[in-house]
Amino acid sequence: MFYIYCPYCGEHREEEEFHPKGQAHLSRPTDPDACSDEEWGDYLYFRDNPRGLHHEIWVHAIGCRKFFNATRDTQSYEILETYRMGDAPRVTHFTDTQKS
Amino acid sequence: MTQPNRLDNGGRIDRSKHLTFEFNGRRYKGFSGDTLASALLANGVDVIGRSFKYSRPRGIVAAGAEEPNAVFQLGATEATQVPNVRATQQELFNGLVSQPTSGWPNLQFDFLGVFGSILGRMLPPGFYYKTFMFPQAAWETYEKYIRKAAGLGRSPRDPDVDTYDHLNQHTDVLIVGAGPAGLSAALSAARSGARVILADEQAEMGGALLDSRETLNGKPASNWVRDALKELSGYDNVLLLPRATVNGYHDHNFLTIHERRTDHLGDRAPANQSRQRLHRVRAKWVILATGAHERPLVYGNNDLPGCMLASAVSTYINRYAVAPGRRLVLMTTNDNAYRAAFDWQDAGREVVAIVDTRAYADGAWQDEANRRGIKLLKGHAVIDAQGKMRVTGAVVAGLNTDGTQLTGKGEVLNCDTLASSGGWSPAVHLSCHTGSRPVWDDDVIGFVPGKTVQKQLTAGAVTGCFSLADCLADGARIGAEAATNAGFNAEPAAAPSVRCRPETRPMALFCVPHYKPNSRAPKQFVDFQTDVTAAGIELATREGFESIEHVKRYTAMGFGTDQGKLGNINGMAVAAKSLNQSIPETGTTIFRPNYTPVTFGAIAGRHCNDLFEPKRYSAMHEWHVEHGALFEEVGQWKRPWYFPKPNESMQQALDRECLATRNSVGILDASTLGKIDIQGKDAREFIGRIYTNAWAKLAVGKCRYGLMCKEDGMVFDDGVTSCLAEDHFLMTTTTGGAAGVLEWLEFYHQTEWPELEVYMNTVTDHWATMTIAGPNARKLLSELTDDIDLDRDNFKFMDWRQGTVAGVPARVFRISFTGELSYEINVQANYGLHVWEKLFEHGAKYDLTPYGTETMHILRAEKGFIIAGQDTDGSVHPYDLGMSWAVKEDKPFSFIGKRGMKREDCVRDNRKQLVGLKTKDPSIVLPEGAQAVDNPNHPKPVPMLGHVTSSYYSANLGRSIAMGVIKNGHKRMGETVHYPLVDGRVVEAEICSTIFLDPKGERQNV
Amino acid sequence: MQKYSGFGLLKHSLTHHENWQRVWRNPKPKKKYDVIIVGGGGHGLATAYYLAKVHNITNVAVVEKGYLGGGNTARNTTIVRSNYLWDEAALLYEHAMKLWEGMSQDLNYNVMFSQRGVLNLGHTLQDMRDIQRRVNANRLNGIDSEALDTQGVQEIVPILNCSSSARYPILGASWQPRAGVARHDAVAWGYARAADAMGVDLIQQCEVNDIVTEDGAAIGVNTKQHGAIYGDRIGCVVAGNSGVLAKMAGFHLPIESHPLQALVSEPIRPILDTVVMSNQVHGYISQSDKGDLVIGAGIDGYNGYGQRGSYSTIEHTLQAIVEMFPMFSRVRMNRQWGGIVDTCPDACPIISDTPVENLFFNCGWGTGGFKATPGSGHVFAATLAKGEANELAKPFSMFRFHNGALIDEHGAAGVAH
Amino acid sequence: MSEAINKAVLESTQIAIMEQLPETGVPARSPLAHQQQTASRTAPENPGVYLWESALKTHLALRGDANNADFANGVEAATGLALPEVLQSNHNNEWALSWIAPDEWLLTGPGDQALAMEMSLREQLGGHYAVINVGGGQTLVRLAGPRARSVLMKSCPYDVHDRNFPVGKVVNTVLGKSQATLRRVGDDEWELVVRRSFADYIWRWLVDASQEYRLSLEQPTQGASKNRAGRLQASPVEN
Ligand SMILES: Cc1cc2nc3c(=O)[nH]c(=O)nc-3n(C[C@H](O)[C@H](O)[C@H](O)COP(=O)(O)OP(=O)(O)OC[C@H]3O[C@@H](n4cnc5c(N)ncnc54)[C@H](O)[C@@H]3O)c2cc1C
Ligand SMILES: NC(=O)c1ccc[n+]([C@@H]2O[C@H](COP(=O)([O-])OP(=O)(O)OC[C@H]3O[C@@H](n4cnc5c(N)ncnc54)[C@H](O)[C@@H]3O)[C@@H](O)[C@H]2O)c1
Ligand SMILES: Cc1cc2nc3c(=O)[nH]c(=O)nc-3n(C[C@H](O)[C@H](O)[C@H](O)COP(=O)(O)O)c2cc1C
Ligand SMILES: [Zn+2]
Repeated sequence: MFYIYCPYCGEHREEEEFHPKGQAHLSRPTDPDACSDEEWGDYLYFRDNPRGLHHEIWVHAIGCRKFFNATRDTQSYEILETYRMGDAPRVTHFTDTQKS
Repeated sequence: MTQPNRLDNGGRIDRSKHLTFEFNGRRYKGFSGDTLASALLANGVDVIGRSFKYSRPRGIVAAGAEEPNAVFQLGATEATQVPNVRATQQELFNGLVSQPTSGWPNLQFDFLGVFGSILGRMLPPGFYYKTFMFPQAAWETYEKYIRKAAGLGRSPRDPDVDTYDHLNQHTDVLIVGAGPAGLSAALSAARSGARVILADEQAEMGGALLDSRETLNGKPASNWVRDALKELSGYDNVLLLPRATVNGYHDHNFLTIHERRTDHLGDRAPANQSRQRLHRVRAKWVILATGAHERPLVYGNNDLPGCMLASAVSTYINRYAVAPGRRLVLMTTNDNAYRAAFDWQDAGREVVAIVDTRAYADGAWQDEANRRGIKLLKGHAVIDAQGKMRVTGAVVAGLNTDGTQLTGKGEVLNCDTLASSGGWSPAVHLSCHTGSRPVWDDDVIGFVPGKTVQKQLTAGAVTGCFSLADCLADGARIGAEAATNAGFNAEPAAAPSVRCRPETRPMALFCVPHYKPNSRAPKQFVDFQTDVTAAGIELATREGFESIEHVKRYTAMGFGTDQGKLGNINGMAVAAKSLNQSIPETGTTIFRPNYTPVTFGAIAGRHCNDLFEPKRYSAMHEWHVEHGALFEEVGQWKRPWYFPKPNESMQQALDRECLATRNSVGILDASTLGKIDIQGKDAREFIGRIYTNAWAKLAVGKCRYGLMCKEDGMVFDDGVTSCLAEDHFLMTTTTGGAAGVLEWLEFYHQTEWPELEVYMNTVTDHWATMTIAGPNARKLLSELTDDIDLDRDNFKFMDWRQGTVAGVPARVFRISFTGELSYEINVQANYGLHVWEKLFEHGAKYDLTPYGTETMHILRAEKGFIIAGQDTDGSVHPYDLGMSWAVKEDKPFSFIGKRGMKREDCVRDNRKQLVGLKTKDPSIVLPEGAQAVDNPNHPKPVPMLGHVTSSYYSANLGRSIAMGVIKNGHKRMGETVHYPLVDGRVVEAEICSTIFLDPKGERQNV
Repeated sequence: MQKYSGFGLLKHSLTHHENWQRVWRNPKPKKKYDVIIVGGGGHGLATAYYLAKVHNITNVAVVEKGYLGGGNTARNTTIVRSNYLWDEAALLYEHAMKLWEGMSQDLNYNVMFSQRGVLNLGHTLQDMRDIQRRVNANRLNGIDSEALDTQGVQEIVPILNCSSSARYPILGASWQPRAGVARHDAVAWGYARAADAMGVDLIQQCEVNDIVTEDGAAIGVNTKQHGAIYGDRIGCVVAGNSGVLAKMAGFHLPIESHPLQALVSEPIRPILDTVVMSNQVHGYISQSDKGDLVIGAGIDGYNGYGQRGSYSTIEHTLQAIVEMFPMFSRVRMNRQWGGIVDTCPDACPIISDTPVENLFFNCGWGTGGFKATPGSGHVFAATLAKGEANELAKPFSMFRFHNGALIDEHGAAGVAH
Repeated sequence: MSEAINKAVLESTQIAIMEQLPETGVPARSPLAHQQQTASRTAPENPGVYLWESALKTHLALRGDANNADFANGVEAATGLALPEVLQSNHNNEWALSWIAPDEWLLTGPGDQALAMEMSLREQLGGHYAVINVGGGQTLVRLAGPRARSVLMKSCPYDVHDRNFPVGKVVNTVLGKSQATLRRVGDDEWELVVRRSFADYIWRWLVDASQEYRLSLEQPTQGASKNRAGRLQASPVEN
């Protein structure tokens, strides 16, 4: 049961208020019509699915209705940061103490 | 009815409060303060159950959560039955009714027991994998008998009469366990002002101090407990929760506490009180002060009634004033257990001997034993218990120094109680729930909590710190640390002084060797509840089940309702030895919630019955109920399905509703459709990207139907969107799709196109929507409005207008899902019922007929309109639906779904396409879901063409109509397909246009 | 292989069970195999078994990072059925069902496959349409399947709350009588034992941490404990860890790994004889031969490799169970746990070649692959033996996510099972 | 009347605005009217919880950019209330303005003022903003009394303790299996914004949760709910 810091509400909230929305930082191809089937399929379905650090989107569905990003360890479930849409993650690899 | 084992003095029971209870059909007496177990022991009840596999007689072993045997059926009425209640944790109340959960025909003479001893030899672990295979068909029969033996207690057959609830807690420090460590921690943390919750599973707080012989500050330990609790209950930042088991430790310091509020009061909870409560706690810091469980030693016939944990003996004497026997033999690997013998002696009973497995034991405890004149056999062990229904003797033999071999011949000591202690296993369970693995500590001779990412601290015996003084100091220090971590200024509370008696190093011994190999020795039980023996574990490892997880799964060790609290470590030790490896190499199995079992009802809380899930109602709901509507579930909404009149069949009602609408005027409550208000200068652009069709030119005052696809090109929602003003649109969605669509829009806006200036808000609930449809719709509406020009040319199909209807400002949309002249009237929902009733007042003369979703479906099907989710299933794109008109390929922005529907598989031939279907026999209504085939005589598997998505009897057309998907259907117009039905009939149908009625759309354009 | 039978049990009991053979060896890995199977779950072990048995390929290693059958095979709710909607899936699962029906005898290991029937409840009109659609498709595909009305449901499960005043009244169900449950661990062990007997090396406690490639083709695996092991063909059958293995080989999969939880009650006397599943109320339940109620529901929405999920899922699940079976309110939950399920966007598996030559994947079974264990192993063995997908496996290529030929079984898999 | 105004504003804002209230005597039915009718009116002695609907108010959703001074000033000019900070509310005798999201606020006030307020907002505001009348779609439920907080603890996962939830704070959170926007309006009094279609569920949920605390379905008389002493002594399970 996660306790998630909403970067818009500025406080931690219970997981029940949020919905996970999958991998973050996948942007829609600017010219979809120019994509091959393979490229479009990759965009639609193929994911990093890492065991470890994962940048992912959540929405504060029962709260401020804002989408935001989180960096979470998919093994320990630790959330290392949350950040607003459009921002870049600060945590992009494990430090020694975080390795699980 | 005396209580033969009750002591005259002492204990924490209230001798002035007599209680009567029932066990196994007999009535007994006990006192307030007893547990069911202590009361049974007081009454001298030895055999309380039969073992699961071998049906051996069993007695009470422990005094707490680790008890494996005393697991009973509770409940005086059918509705209040509770299976598998652990008697050691059930407080006694007056009128308590309990039954053993095993043993047939009775506990004393057990039929299976006789067989068990013979058949038992044929039941090694995993025996069922090795047999019952032949002949193949016989398994079903075998299984019936195997199943008969399944289970302990039984489920009630009646619904629960009690209620349960949840309480969401937030705290700075949650302390689990109110023994010396937990209490000290609570004092330190509470004094800092931090919010503190202290939870303990027992009725009384104090943990080990409640049966301790030690003194704190020179006074009985219980005095200190009393004072600590008094102080703590004075703080309003502290919540004390007795009878509250922390049963699960989840991520990010979320823990659940199972509080039994009324189980000690009676069979049923008092009125207005929930029986049990689940506290859902989010803690900044958690302190585990859960103590340790004593390990019994494993020896032959160690499951005989009368074999007990040493500490349990002390607990029964000191807390409950029960000496569970007359003549005690104590076997121990450590000094601490000596107190059981001393307590026994102080209770006036005979200690036959202390059998200490350590030849080297020579300190204060041994001195005291000698002083007390107790026979002390050092370097010895009990290898076998004797007796049939209860211990009558213990076979004692010499043991070598590393505990691997017996020395000399065995001697029989007569006794009726055989207590053992193999040391203490820290109660690490909770620390493991979020994935941390415990680590072996050679000094502790046990596993201690491992590294964790949770904000967790540990104090007391759970860390392997077993001296009371250390537990107190540790608790105080950790309590302060937790509060400090949570942002408070905290100091460790001063620890009381304890008279400390030094202890000699304990011995690491788990399973006492026997003269015979374990496979031939008398059964040495490791896990009582699942009847797992040392020999069974050895057999598993010999067969190749070498991982401890395999051992667990092959033997079922630790699978019981006690989750192996008593036996697991011993089992691991046996496995380790058999595999010739160390215990840490062998490792533990995984501890998972629950610490002790939790009532389903408590986990469900108040989300039951009427409150299981919201029922959503429109503003006109009461009217529908009053007018006899039957309801359909759509999402969480209750929508009128149809409005039968008395004695009307469903079909008759539908025919009536359909005809009334087509011939005069019908009315539908359409309030549940999702409505999204979209404002902003980029609203139009935004909508154009979301929908597949064109929006650039939709003028103010106009409405348009749109299809929404996912990026894969498949339709997922549809609806009409109206241009309210240049920068203002009202989008409607399907009822079930409303929330999903809004989130979808927000997702694209917030993550992909934040630069678009647009705001979206739900107004679903704000507007009550009623659709009047039928040739008389205009006439009816004209009676209720004088400020809307209803002229057919001024207020055209797909226009909307603002005005007043029945005195209420309204937006009226001339859109139609029925193909009739139709108006959707939207008014602020607080006035919905008023307008609805006014429409009926004026509608009577037109026989205004309310219709529900079913008639709506029929009417739209006559027109070939789709229902997203019924005629589509996520694998259908607009072209499959024959709706190319709703796709605008040349919009400048590549709208959502455009690229998806161009993928290779989406443009191939032979896709399933939506078509109309006319049965050859017009009276046959194809079942929805029927599958079309070309050749019904084809052997199975029969190639299928597609299924019927919508199918009805159309009273207007006097025949059945249907829609369905057919492979390549658009090119197969006029062809015949066959529908083989479940009942054996084959229905022929002709593929046709989906539009059955008024193909030119004249009816809606009048 | 020592033959198991009742007579054998009797014989061994006379010698105090001291002489049972090992169920499998504990071999050191050879340098090179014809086929390496990564992942010793039910599917991997079944693959090895059928490679040996059907294709005579016995120079095979199964490399397992933990203990055999310890992944999702150890933690599933053991529901076996074949009433899938789309032809491709239905034929594959029915192929598995047929193998289930003779599995105990084939393996000489009683997997306790118990055909006690599965009910999929319908609570809405759309549920009922979907049920009809599926039942009709099943029957034409030769799969036993019936649609029941409320009364029919009540007759099969008298203790089910079929009241019309329930929050979501039960309108009916689909019913597959041949469906049921099996003893999950036994399936893994039975395959392992039989494969071992034919010469397959089962290598436990051996984690693959890299795929060894040469000229774009896979030639082996690197392992944490035993270094490189070479093989002509490599089949990855690692369920929730498929993404991790794919990454080692340098490509992505259309798979996300989610926690899926399950729980059991304390053992109680037999009271529920069939499997009951509900998408709408969202939970499913059966009672094992030990007496515990085995219960599950849906995945947690986030990616997770923790073998645990969020408590709210457990709450929702039990709310659903109490809603369907109000008398279970006083029964108690003994244990909960989680697995890592490999979910595919269309809720169908991937049995496929990959961008890397000689490397094959069998994954994406998500919440419902236990039932497919024998079928999956059977077709994957054929795929590995021939180097290309066999007929039944063909539609399940990973490349369907490029061309769009998805097989959407969400309807069938709406609630995890 | 509305015709002319609507036109004018419509032209300047490109937004459709309408008077949504009937002019005369048309009966309005609030989302909880049926519950009010059926509820037993006999209040228990010394109630622990009071529950009532504050029906038929104006509810306007306000969207805009808080960082845009024009927007903030405009809102203040129209409402007399400063734009509240994150998770805060401001109120005067008539109106309350609550933070809902970084770009959304909820303005509640007298039931007959929706259009007038919307107009005056629109007069004050410019640029990218939105005003949405949502008054038919939601209602206000008031919860008061010494055990009101316990009822919320049973219902919402959010921390409603004094230290985390002072008077004036606003939080949108889960309530049962629905949701509500909670605003703490007094020591022992809370206002819940709930959606119309869920109102019946939420009402029954709250009634059920209050069962053990003696529930009154009347508004407390002045002072009754402000009894802090009563509150402290009566909370064995609060923290
Ligand atoms: C709670 C739950 C309930 C379920 N209920 C059902 C149900 O009722 N019916 C049903 O049909 N299905 C069900 N399933 C799904 C089913 O369990 C799985 O689809 C199926 O067991 C998958 O089998 P497998 O052999 O592919 O995977 P697994 O059993 O997970 O085996 C994969 C193996 O690969 C190993 N591995 C991973 N990475 C490596 C590596 N790098 N090197 C070496 N080895 C590695 C793992 O240790 C594991 O043993 C359920 C799943 C869960 C979690
Ligand atoms: N000398 C020895 O060999 C030895 C060994 C073990 C313990 N001890 C003595 O035992 C005491 C240990 O003190 P302590 O405070 O660490 O432990 P404790 O055993 O006194 O208290 C632990 C408390 O936690 C409760 N508890 C455990 N799990 C729980 C859960 N999940 N939820 C709620 N409550 C739970 C228990 O019921 C118990 O009341 C000391 O007095 C110590 O001297 C001595
Ligand atoms: C069908 C099934 C039934 C189970 N029954 C029990 C049970 O009766 N008692 C028990 O403790 N665990 C039971 N388990 C759970 C296992 O103990 C274990 O939690 C699960 O296999 C996951 O493994 P792990 O907890 O070691 O990660 C059962 C598991 C399954 C799949
Ligand atoms: Zn937020």
